[in-house]
Amino acid sequence: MELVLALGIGILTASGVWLILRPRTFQVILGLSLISYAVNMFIYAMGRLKVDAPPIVGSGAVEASRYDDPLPQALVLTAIVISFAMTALLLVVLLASRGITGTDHVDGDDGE
Amino acid sequence: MSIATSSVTLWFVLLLPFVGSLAVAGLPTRSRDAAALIAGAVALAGTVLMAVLYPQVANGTGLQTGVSWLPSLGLDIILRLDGLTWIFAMLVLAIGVLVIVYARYYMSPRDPVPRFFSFLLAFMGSMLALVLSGNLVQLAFFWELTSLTSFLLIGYWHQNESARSAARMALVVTAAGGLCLLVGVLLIGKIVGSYDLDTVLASGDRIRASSLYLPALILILIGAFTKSAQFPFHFWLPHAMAAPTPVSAYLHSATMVKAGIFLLIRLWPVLAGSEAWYLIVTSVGLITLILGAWAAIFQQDLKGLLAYSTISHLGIITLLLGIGSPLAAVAAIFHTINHATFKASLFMAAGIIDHEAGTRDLRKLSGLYRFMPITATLAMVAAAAMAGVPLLNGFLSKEMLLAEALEETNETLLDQALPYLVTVGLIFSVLYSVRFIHQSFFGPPPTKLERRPHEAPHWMRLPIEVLVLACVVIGILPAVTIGPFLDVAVRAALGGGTPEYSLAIWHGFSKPLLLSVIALVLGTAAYLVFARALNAADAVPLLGRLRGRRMFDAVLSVLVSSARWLEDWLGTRRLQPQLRLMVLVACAVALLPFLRHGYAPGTAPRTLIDPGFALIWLIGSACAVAGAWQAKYHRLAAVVLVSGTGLASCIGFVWLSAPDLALTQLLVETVTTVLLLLGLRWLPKRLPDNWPGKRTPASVVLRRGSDLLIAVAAGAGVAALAYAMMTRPLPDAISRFFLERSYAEGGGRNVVNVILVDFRAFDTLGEITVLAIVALTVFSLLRRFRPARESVRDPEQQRLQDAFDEAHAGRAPGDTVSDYLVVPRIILEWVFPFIVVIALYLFLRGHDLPGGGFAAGVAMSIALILQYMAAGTRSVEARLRVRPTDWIAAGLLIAAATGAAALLFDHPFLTSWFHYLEVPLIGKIPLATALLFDLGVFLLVVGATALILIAIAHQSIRRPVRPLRGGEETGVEKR
Amino acid sequence: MSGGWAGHLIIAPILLPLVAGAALLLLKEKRRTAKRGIALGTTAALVLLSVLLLTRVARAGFAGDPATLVYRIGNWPAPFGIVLVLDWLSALMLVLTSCVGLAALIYAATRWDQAGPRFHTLFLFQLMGLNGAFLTGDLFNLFVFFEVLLAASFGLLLHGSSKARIKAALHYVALNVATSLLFLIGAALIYGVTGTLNMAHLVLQVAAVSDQDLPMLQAGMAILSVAFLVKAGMWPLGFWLPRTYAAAAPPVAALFTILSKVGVYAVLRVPLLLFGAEISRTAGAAQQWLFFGGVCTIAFGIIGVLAARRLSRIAGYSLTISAGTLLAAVGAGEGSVLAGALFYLVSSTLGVAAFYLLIELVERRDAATAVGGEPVFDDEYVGLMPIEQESEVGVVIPASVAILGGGFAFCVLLIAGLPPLSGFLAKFAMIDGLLDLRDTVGAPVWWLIGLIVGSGLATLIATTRAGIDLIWAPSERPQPALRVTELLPVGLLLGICFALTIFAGPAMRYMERTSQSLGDRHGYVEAVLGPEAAGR
Amino acid sequence: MRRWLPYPGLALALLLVWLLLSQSLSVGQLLLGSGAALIGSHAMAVLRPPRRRRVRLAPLAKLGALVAIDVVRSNLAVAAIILFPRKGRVSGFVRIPLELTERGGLALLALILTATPGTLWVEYDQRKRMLLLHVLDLIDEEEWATLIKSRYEVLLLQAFEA
Amino acid sequence: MTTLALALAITAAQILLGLAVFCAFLRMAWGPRAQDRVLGLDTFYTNVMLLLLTFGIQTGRTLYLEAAVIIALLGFVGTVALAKFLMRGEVIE
Amino acid sequence: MIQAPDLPGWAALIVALLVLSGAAVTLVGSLGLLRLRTFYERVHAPTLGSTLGMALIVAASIVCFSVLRGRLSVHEIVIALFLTSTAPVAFMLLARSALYRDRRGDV
Ligand code: NA
Ligand code: NA
Repeated sequence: MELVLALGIGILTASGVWLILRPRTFQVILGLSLISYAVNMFIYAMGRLKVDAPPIVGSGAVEASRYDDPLPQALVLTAIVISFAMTALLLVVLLASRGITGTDHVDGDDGE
Repeated sequence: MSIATSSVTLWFVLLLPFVGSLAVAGLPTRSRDAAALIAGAVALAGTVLMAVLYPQVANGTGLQTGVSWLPSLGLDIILRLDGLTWIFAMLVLAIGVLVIVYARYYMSPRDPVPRFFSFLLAFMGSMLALVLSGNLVQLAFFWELTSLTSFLLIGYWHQNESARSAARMALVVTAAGGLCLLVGVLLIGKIVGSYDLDTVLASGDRIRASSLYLPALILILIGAFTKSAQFPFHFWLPHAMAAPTPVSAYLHSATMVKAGIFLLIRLWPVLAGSEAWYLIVTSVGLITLILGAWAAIFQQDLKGLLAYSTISHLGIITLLLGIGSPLAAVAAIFHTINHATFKASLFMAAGIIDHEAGTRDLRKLSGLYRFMPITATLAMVAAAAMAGVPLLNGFLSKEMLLAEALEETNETLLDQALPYLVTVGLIFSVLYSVRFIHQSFFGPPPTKLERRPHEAPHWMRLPIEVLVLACVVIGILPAVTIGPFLDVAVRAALGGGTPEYSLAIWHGFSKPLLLSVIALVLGTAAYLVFARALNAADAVPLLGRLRGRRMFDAVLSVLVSSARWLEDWLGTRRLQPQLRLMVLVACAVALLPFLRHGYAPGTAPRTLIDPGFALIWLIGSACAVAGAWQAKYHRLAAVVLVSGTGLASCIGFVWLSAPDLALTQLLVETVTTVLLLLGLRWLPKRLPDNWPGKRTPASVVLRRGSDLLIAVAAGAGVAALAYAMMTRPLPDAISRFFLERSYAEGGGRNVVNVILVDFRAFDTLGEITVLAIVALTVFSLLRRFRPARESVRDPEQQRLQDAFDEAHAGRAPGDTVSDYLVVPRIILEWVFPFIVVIALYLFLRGHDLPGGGFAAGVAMSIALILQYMAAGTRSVEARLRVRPTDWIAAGLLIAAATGAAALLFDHPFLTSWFHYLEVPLIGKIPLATALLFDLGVFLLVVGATALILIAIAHQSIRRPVRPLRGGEETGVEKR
Repeated sequence: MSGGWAGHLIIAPILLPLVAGAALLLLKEKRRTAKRGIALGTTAALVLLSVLLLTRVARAGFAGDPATLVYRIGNWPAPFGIVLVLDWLSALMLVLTSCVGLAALIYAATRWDQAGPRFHTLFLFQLMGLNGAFLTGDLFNLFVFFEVLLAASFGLLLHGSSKARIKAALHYVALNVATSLLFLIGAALIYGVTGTLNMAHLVLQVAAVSDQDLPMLQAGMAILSVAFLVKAGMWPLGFWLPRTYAAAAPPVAALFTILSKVGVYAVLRVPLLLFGAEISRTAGAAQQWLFFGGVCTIAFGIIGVLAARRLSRIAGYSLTISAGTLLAAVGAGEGSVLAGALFYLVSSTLGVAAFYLLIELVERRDAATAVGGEPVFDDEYVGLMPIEQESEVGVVIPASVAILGGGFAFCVLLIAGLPPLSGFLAKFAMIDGLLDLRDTVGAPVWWLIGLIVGSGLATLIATTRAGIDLIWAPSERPQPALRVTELLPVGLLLGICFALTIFAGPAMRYMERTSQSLGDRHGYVEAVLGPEAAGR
Repeated sequence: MRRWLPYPGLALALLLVWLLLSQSLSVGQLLLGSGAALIGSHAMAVLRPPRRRRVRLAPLAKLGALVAIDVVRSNLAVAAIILFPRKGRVSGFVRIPLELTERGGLALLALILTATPGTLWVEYDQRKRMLLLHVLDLIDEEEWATLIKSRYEVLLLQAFEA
Repeated sequence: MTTLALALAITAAQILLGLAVFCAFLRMAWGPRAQDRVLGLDTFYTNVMLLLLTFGIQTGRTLYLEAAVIIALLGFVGTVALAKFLMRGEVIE
Repeated sequence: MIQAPDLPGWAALIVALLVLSGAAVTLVGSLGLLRLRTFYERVHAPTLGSTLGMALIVAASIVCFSVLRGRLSVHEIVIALFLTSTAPVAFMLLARSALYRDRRGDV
């Protein structure tokens, strides 16, 4: 399972990196989204994998090893929110750039 | 006078010019007299006080006083007054007085004269501080300050281009030298272990023996040579003649250019005496002497001639110092004083000529003697001193120079050739002195002048008279007049190595005298022969092409153009190379540790493959690849595929025990999709084909290939890292704490949520602030948004559909969309309350089960967006007044206030409190401040998400102030 | 937590701007005076606060007591909750931030704050982000505050939107989003290996990492460092910096001078803290890379300064130079060099900030074009009035050229590191320290010294080329209309530098202590986790 | 009553959803759910001010049963089409004039038709009261029209417009 | 024994659903028209939701159903937006 | 992960059958997405999953949790309710858009 997850993270990253190296703004924004997915999963993976062990505890004494590591999950949540915000911002900036320069090239001109 | 009083006096003398400078700067622009008066008083007071201090130095003890400045680095402000500094300080102050008097009459009342005197006083203060420095770093400090103040003085008439460029050149050259000097003295300091001048002067042997000696020497010499206009840094000085003449008289005869000389003298005991010193300093001095003199001959500008002669005479002094014998050093100090007197007076005379004749061109000047006999006489005497005519002070030091040149110092060829070359230089010197006098004062009356010259006002002549008198008196009675002072200075400068010397006029018939006579005769003869040819010269023969300024400009422009080329080559303004570099660097640096230590996956037991998860996750990855493939030409397809990836990762999170993440990601995913689609409306429909009908250029293919490689490398790297980490055992550090305390101390079962709103609520506070900021930014930016011209109009679909409605009987515009949405709209309206309830549900249960303020907020805003999609902006806003900014403010304030409430109980910020309240019938209800905090999160998220989405959506209903040109009429009118 | 209200002062630099900024959102767009008043009051309070905190640190530190103050947010014990750590360096950065912030805000309050909506809130949030980043003692919280300050910087960069700003912002946002992802990867790796996020706890955990986990940790740290270095503007990762800053509105650019130091600060904080010389198996190479990276950055900065056609680009590249200098000084690994570099950090930040403000005054002619002309849409934001129409502050200072020229000259001196301002002392201190390394490090020390000297010269050459003609050349245009409130901030910044020059002794002593404290891992751990954890 | 509780039926449904989600009938959840339902129904009222209207439940119940049977049948039919494609099957659009005008009824009809595999509500022309339906296995247009009108529309008319 | 059988059945069901998702993916990737891709995405959502239900059964936890509820209630929003974009050229008018 | 809750045999059987058949129906529907020729035909296919497929799996879930907890557990009904009322909206909007795109200018 670790291998599958790692593979997927790698593929997502590679696709994202390919996209952020493209010249069109929309490609860049999608690329960053893809890398965000990969990074979120990556952060999660730093707490190692546990299937069916959600960190939702009972009221008694807690056997920590029976639960998935909650901290990376909390970090991913923060990261999700922030990357959503940044995607929104980047989108609006690229719209503004497209409006003011007339092109959707990342450098504001159509030179390839 | 006690030492203490003397110290105070010394400080007073030093600070006086600076204070005066500030005072004068505050005067009104036109107050020439007041400015001159203050400046003169300051300088005079300084001179008098400095003279009063003479007894302190006369007995050889000197005076030292200091304040601590940067003690840890050995930098203190130390004023150190000894014979040498006294004489330099006197030069600075006394000639300062004369120059100020002269300048009062020289400067036009239309100039902002107070500024001039302010700069002059600041320069005077810097120069004083320089010579009085008892610390090498302090010396370098004030050294640069003299460069700066002289820059201001040279650029005083900044309306002239020549003044600006001259000032700049002088600044760049001397400041560069100053920086070298700084490093040089730092090296000396490192050798000695102190920057204190006394310590340094006592460590000559150590310094010369050090391996750092040569670099230090070279750096210090560069500093000295740039300041003293020595070859090859001499070129700035002639251009600095663009300064008002009093500035030239002051800076370029007596003070600033002498700073370099002062430095060489000051450090002579520790730096001189080596072969390197001899070779460098002597040859530079010699070259400067000859070159300067040669160039002076061919000058047509009076001040130019004086400038080159200054260079030449500075060369003489440098040469003397280079020879390295104590006697030569004595001669150097002596000539420094002499040169200051005759050159200052010559500059002033030149200024008077310029004033009266309206030109400084030697070719236009002639026979001025009859108009201004006194000035002419004074100038003649000074020029004679410059030429080395006996009975004048210049003669004495010149004799000493010749004597030292003839002395056999060492075996080098340079030493052998020295007497001859010096004599050649002196011949030139006589030649230009004679030319200066003869061309301006003798001959027929001038014809090319615009006005009739007069004798200058008496007060303007007075400074020249004083200086010329000094030339004569020193020249005739050296031992009585200058003797004691020189002696004190020489002792202070040379310390124990002070030689026996005599200041007599007559040393009998000697070789130096012979050479002197030869120089005088040949020089005069040469003038007689070549006078006419000289007047016709446009450039300096042999050196014509070596125009300093042109070379300086060329060097700078080469510097700038190569910098521009390098900037293009080493840098980039494009985004893609920057991102490429970032990825590459990150890959490379992450690879390094593995190259050294090797890569190995961990040994922890692997989790069994789960086919359901594996399938979905791989499909998600495939979506990513497909999305990347489609993103350029099929944006919508790419959005769809990327959504697929997002969904797959949600499922992954569910599977991997992270239901909170799944929920949040799912909700965010939805909003993001809507967002991207909102954006797509403003992007160009179809991309132009970059290479229509042609094959893609090889360079592009290559770049794509390399990008692919980079992408694969990055992906592989991240995957390898993730795999290696997942297969290692989890370090047991802080997570256990959260699991164990979540319920007992955080009051919640959902540990992730408790972390977010309690353990690490501070992160969440920051995170919602980010969201708030982004929303505000988006809103602000869109308030000034201008879409591209072709996007302003309604989308093509809408125009076609409206046109269709209009064209068909029984239809009204808008029917198509109305029919399209009628049924969905009803359903979506009924869905709205359900989403609201779900949002509330997610919010309330978040502390115990997956959910929470963020998820609830996003769900709520999706409900809102759905209504916007179904009913349109205007229609929704007619019924629903959303004020997102207020929501944002409320959210932030509630969250912050919840955290701050703890402060009232003297608990740290964000300390949580919870309590299970027993209510009859209902049972235990948890009351927790964390819930309040989460409420803030909820409000903010609703506000921010709504603000972003609505701000973008509103772009569609904006109306241009007037119809846009180029936009079609149908496009700008909205229903 | 004891100590009454004074004990809670550490949180105030974060909380105060947050609350004030949020409260400003409740005020309508039209209530400009109230907004200005609140924002200025808050920023001024921040200056007082930060000075208070700095004196607390300095007083305790110089008296020999522990200078580091730790604040446990949420009252959770140290490695588990988030802590704020106030020490020599963070106190210094707080003061610097608030001073530059106040100057920039006073300047903006004359007219620039009207160039777009919600300026004051964004500005205060920017200060909050900066203060948070300087105070936090938690790796992930550092990320969060990085994002806060970045988000605010996006908003401020776009303030008064113009073509140049939007184009620059597109690159800036894209690069920074990518950088943030690197930050996350790096931080996650570090967490994966050590299982903790608290920096002090990390110091202990890093020391205990097994050999087989070491490369993972190093990879994480390397990726994290790349993220920091992008933000610091190191060559070849920092090409965005000069262009972005040049595009920003002047007061924003002035504030951004602090922003450019955050990356360096993070390098000082995280990698240096975790991978200090104590842990020999991890240190050496990284510091060398930092050194050479810094050297290359200075070299590129020099090239850029010389190549620059506009003053604002010169200012941007001098930030590059200053970042490079700091990085190289950090890489040199010598306390006294670092102390000098910190002194340089302070004076160059103040100098460049003042320079950005002055540039606009000097080039005022172009100022009106920044706003973008006639509105196109009926609801478009129109805020910034041309200078002539405004009558609020209307004092046109006579002899403005002379004042501008003087200010300009002082800025140049400060940036180039020439006397009589503090830049010179800083360069002197650095070179002085570097010369002590000549035997241990060898030739590279000379390169660095050469570059430090050369950068000053290059700055001088470039600024005089552009500045002399701009200020001194006679011109047809009328004397620029300046307001006292626009000169005041420049004077404020330069005045601080002047004070730094006069009181160089105590100031340098502070820097030396700061530099020492950065090397004192043990003290840091002890302050945050208590003496037992530190193993004393 | 209306002011305090607009859309009582909706509120009830919302409360039901709440209780279903929380899997509890405790007093606390009842209270919370009622609060949420209240908020939800007010939200709806903001969006669309409630109008007095009666809906008969009996025809709707009958309709529900019919639909359930039809959905299962159509599922099997469509599955067969997918798994065993036969030659000559035609799909196409059918225009059906509707008498039903009540919005709720129309929405319900749209849901039913679309949710039933094999038929798809494409568009409704409000002026002509004409429904455009897509049918996967179109044998006879007329037959489809009568089927829908007699089987569903009648019941809906009874429920909403009587 | 029955538990194992059930486990196998659930796993088999998950594989079937996974294949169903794969079909949806192919439609998303191939198109050919935009509407086909959107339809694929919508199917993706539905199938994934069903997969979550099976996962809930498998683990015996109702915890995971929340995600399914959210998909059921909000999964169509993306499709609505996409469809509206195709029809009208913008999502919100 | 191959696991299942510990159910009595009969319940396990019912759940297994329901789940398998639900999944199968859904798969058939999704297969239709691939096999049907035109877009308008394909729109019908996923309905299988969102109606019968969903119903069967929801039923399985209800049975499973009711047995597990020993009381009627029907909260999956919410899912059925929501999906039935939202999925058709998507389909009808999408189909209409497709129709417009296919017959642009001649609606
Ligand atoms: Na985990
Ligand atoms: Na159907």
